[in-house]
Amino acid sequence: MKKLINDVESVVPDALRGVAAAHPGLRVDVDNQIVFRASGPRPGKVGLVSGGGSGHEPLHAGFVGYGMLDAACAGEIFTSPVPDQMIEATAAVDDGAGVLHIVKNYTGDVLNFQMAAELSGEEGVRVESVLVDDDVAVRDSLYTAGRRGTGATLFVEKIAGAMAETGAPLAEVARVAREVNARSRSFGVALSPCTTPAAGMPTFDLADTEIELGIGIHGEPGRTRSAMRPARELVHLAMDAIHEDLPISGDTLVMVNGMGGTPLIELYIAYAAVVEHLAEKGARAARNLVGNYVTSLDMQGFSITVCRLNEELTRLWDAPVETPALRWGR
Amino acid sequence: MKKLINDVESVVPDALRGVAAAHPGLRVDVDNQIVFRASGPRPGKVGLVSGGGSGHEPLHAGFVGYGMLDAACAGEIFTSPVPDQMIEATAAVDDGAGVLHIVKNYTGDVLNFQMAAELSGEEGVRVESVLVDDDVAVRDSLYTAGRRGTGATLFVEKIAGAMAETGAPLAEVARVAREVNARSRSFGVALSPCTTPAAGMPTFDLADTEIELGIGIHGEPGRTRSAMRPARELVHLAMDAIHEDLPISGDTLVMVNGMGGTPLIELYIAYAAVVEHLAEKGARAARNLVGNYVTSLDMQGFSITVCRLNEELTRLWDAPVETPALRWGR
Amino acid sequence: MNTAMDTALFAAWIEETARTVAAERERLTGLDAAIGDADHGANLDRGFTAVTTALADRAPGTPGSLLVLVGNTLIRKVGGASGPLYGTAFREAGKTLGDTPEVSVAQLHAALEAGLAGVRKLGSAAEGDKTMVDALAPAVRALEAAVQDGKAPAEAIGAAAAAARTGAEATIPMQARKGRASYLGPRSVGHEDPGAASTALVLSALHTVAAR
Amino acid sequence: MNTAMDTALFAAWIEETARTVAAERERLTGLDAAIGDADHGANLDRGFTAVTTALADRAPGTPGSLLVLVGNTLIRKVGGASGPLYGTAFREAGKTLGDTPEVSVAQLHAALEAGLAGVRKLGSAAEGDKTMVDALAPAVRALEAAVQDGKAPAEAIGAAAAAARTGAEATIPMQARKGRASYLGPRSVGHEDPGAASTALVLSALHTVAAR
Ligand SMILES: Nc1ncnc2c1ncn2[C@@H]1O[C@H](COP(=O)(O)OP(=O)(O)O)[C@@H](O)[C@H]1O
Ligand SMILES: Nc1ncnc2c1ncn2[C@@H]1O[C@H](COP(=O)(O)OP(=O)(O)O)[C@@H](O)[C@H]1O
Ligand SMILES: [Mg+2]
Ligand SMILES: [Mg+2]
Ligand SMILES: [Mg+2]
Ligand SMILES: [Mg+2]
Repeated sequence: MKKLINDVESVVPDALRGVAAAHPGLRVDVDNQIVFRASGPRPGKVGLVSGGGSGHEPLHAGFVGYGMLDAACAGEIFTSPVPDQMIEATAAVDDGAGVLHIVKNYTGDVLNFQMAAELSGEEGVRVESVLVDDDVAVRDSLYTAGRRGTGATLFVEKIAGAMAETGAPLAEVARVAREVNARSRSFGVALSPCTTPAAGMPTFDLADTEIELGIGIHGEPGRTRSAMRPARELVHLAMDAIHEDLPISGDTLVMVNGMGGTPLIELYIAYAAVVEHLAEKGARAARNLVGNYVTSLDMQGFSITVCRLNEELTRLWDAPVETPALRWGR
Repeated sequence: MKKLINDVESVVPDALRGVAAAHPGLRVDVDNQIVFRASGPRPGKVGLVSGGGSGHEPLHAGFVGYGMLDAACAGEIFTSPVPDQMIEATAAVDDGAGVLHIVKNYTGDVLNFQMAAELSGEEGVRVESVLVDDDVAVRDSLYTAGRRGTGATLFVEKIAGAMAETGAPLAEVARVAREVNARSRSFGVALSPCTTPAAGMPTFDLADTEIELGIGIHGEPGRTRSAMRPARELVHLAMDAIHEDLPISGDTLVMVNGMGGTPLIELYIAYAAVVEHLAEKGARAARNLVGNYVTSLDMQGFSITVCRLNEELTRLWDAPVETPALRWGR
Repeated sequence: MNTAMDTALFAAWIEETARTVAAERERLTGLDAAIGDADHGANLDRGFTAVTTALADRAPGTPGSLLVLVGNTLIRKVGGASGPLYGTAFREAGKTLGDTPEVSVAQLHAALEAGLAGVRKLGSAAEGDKTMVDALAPAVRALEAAVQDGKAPAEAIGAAAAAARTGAEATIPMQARKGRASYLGPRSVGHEDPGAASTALVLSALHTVAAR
Repeated sequence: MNTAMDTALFAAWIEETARTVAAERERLTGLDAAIGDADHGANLDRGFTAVTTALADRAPGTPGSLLVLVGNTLIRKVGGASGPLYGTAFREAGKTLGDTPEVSVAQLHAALEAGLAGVRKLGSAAEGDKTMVDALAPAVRALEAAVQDGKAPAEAIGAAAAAARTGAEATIPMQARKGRASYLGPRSVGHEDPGAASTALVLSALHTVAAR
């Protein structure tokens, strides 16, 4: 394993020190691994707290700032943070209007946020939780852990964040967050595995002719292993998987997301294929993101997330945002 | 080789189609591989044209827009564009105030831009050219091709772009562009080679314990091969190489740039080390960028670019910019 | 060993667990790499290292308070799925023991049963879902049987540890329905569940100290 | 072959060059991967493919106009360092031939000498800098000597092609002072310069058709 790190044990705090130094708009509690807006909570504004395992940068710390999150809790690589972090973040961002927890649907994240929400509630903070579960590669069912939360997390954080800035009440912010999740689906493809510092070796082996279809964002293998194909075919395959679960039509918000090790030039090639595909379906990408936003360390590959927009979601998406990884309108 | 592409022969046009679809603020001439601002030239404003081989995304197309470039010419992977493209771009963005060519110092780029500048001049366009040559890994000398242009290209495009938006004359825009280059130095380190679609195999072999020091942005080996070290030591080594050539002091603009395959979490770890190092030198990073900006396809590694700021450069850096890869203030 | 277990023995159990988890860290992470996200060994090692420090800081006076402290520390330091689950198991077990200074095998069984119930409630996993439950549940049953047969602690705990190991191995052919492994669907078959494997380690650590 | 070279022969030369460049594409790119950026084969192949199309569109009437068209096409299609350099070489050579319908060996020498001068002027590389100049310059000298000795075209051109190949091989021990390879400093030693290698190909292509 060759990584630009100082020590396998200090990867997360070392990176958080860099985040703190790079972004004056953020306040970073390195010991507790929590990233806050430097400006602190705003009276009357609902607080947004998210978090999860590290290794998905810029998610979540890169989305803390005006128009998105108020705080993000960083766990170890691919390990959800602990309740203490969430409780502290929740207390710090609450200014009476209550706090929304944005939780990716993984057993670890769910259980830890659940414990934190209970204890925060006992401490008098009004907490609502929103589960993000957009990954169609995982069949949902009552008896399983359900679908994973992946790319749609960014959409939920941006749109709920914009709603919160308008001074909307907690119930309203939670409502729109759930609507974004309900209207969004994702599918991911890996061209290579990733290597976690702790394991020190690739999470799986893949021949030069093979790919993994239906991967998540934790270096896990996908639902199936398949033969490498041209970008256009891989994109159509992902779009069909999404369409099968939630028919794509009308105006959409589309993200072609890199897994961390795939260069931007390739993501643009994929995006060109996405637009072709949407046209065939009579739909269009009214808004888009192309880049590395929800990553899996150094994995090569991509994921596509499609959200069916309506007038309200489009307006909230376009609202000003000022975070390290997403910025427009100010 | 496993890449998210359709065909080795169509990598650049396929990617440009994606750029066109993703960014309504751009107009893309896919056949001639030129990216323009959709808004066209502004009367009285000096036009900025750059370009170079592809494979460095978001450079250059990602920096076309308000406050930066007016047009970017894309060559084949790692191959400078041809004079025809530059001549057409130059004519299209000129509105009487003249055009600045921002040229990275490589024989190919220099010769092609030189021919284009001559012919554009014959067609009545006032053209000034600025050479970017910031890479300290290459010893400069009268008898060689001189230093390479790497990370400082972004600084020159941003700051000269901001100057051009003020309506400053060509000579003034060229002056500040040259000043940025004169005050900037870079050094790069590769943890892995990259693979060009044409070659189909890594540009060099590197053991799991080895790195290349003093690399450029074309997958070429560096000045020396060395043993892998902790991020902190690699950063200090790069900073010392820069300092040796241009003493670092006072307020600086620092970019920790990923080579394309290195995840953001590692770049933040490197940035934390950069800030430590600056403090030791009694200098500070008044402004910074951390991310993948001037890449070398899927290469893993990083480069550091330091620019010694003054009041004017700081003001122009802070001025509003609206491009696909760099955006603030609007 | 005498027939009742005191605070020192429980402290020794946790110490031995920390030692084996550290020793088996790579293997557990390897199991998790196959069907999860390659961090289970690192997670538990981090957790039990923190537990060791916590116990060194202030050694609790009773087996019950000791297990509660272990549980709270795991919840506060591990994260992931295993943190809350293992934490809850130890907390519930500890609470069941109350402040008794010495624990009989019957009480131990009641405690572990409470721990299992806590894990079931929190994670809503049933046996056969390919989780730690598939190791803990048979262990609790084996302990109950041993109590009925009036077996001595060491022997009873040995039976429980053996049942946990068998239960962990039995997860290999299972298709996961809970946790990350469930995302793999049919591809989760053929691998031992990391959490079940670590549960077997925790119980064999108890047997090691009980047999001294 | 008759002692003078007509337009058909120059057309055949370019055709043969396009064929060998395509055949040697991987080798040239490999040489460039070692000390450059792994695109020289692709660049020249793209260029001469475009040249072939251009010549098919409108076959020029004289050797001179043909070489000028080749040069302009290379400048317009290749890019990189080799585009302007090769383009200039062919342009200058063509201009020197004027509109003569048949080219003598002496005229060919004058043309290649003009091409070399153009490359030198544009790239300001001297012999020993490890560039195409190290293949082209000795070829031009060899041709001049052959003219003095009154050698027949095929033989004279054979000598030039041989000198180019020798010159290309002689770049192996050199440390590059121009082009990308110069960035490698001492590490550029031990590799053949891609542009010198391709220049040798271009001249051996001329020999192939001249010897027919
Ligand atoms: N719902 C659940 N109920 C019981 N145990 C579970 C559940 N989900 C996961 N586990 C256990 O947790 C283990 C994984 O722990 P770990 O890898 O540390 O956490 P994470 O899955 O968050 O990375 C699994 O092997 C499984 O035994
Ligand atoms: N200044 C120069 N003068 C003469 N030839 C040069 C010069 N610079 C580079 N070359 C030639 O160009 C070749 C490289 O061409 P190519 O790889 O196609 O372009 P690039 O270097 O831009 O990728 C080198 O091998 C060398 O022979
Ligand atoms: Mg985990
Ligand atoms: Mg090139
Ligand atoms: Mg795990
Ligand atoms: Mg080259």
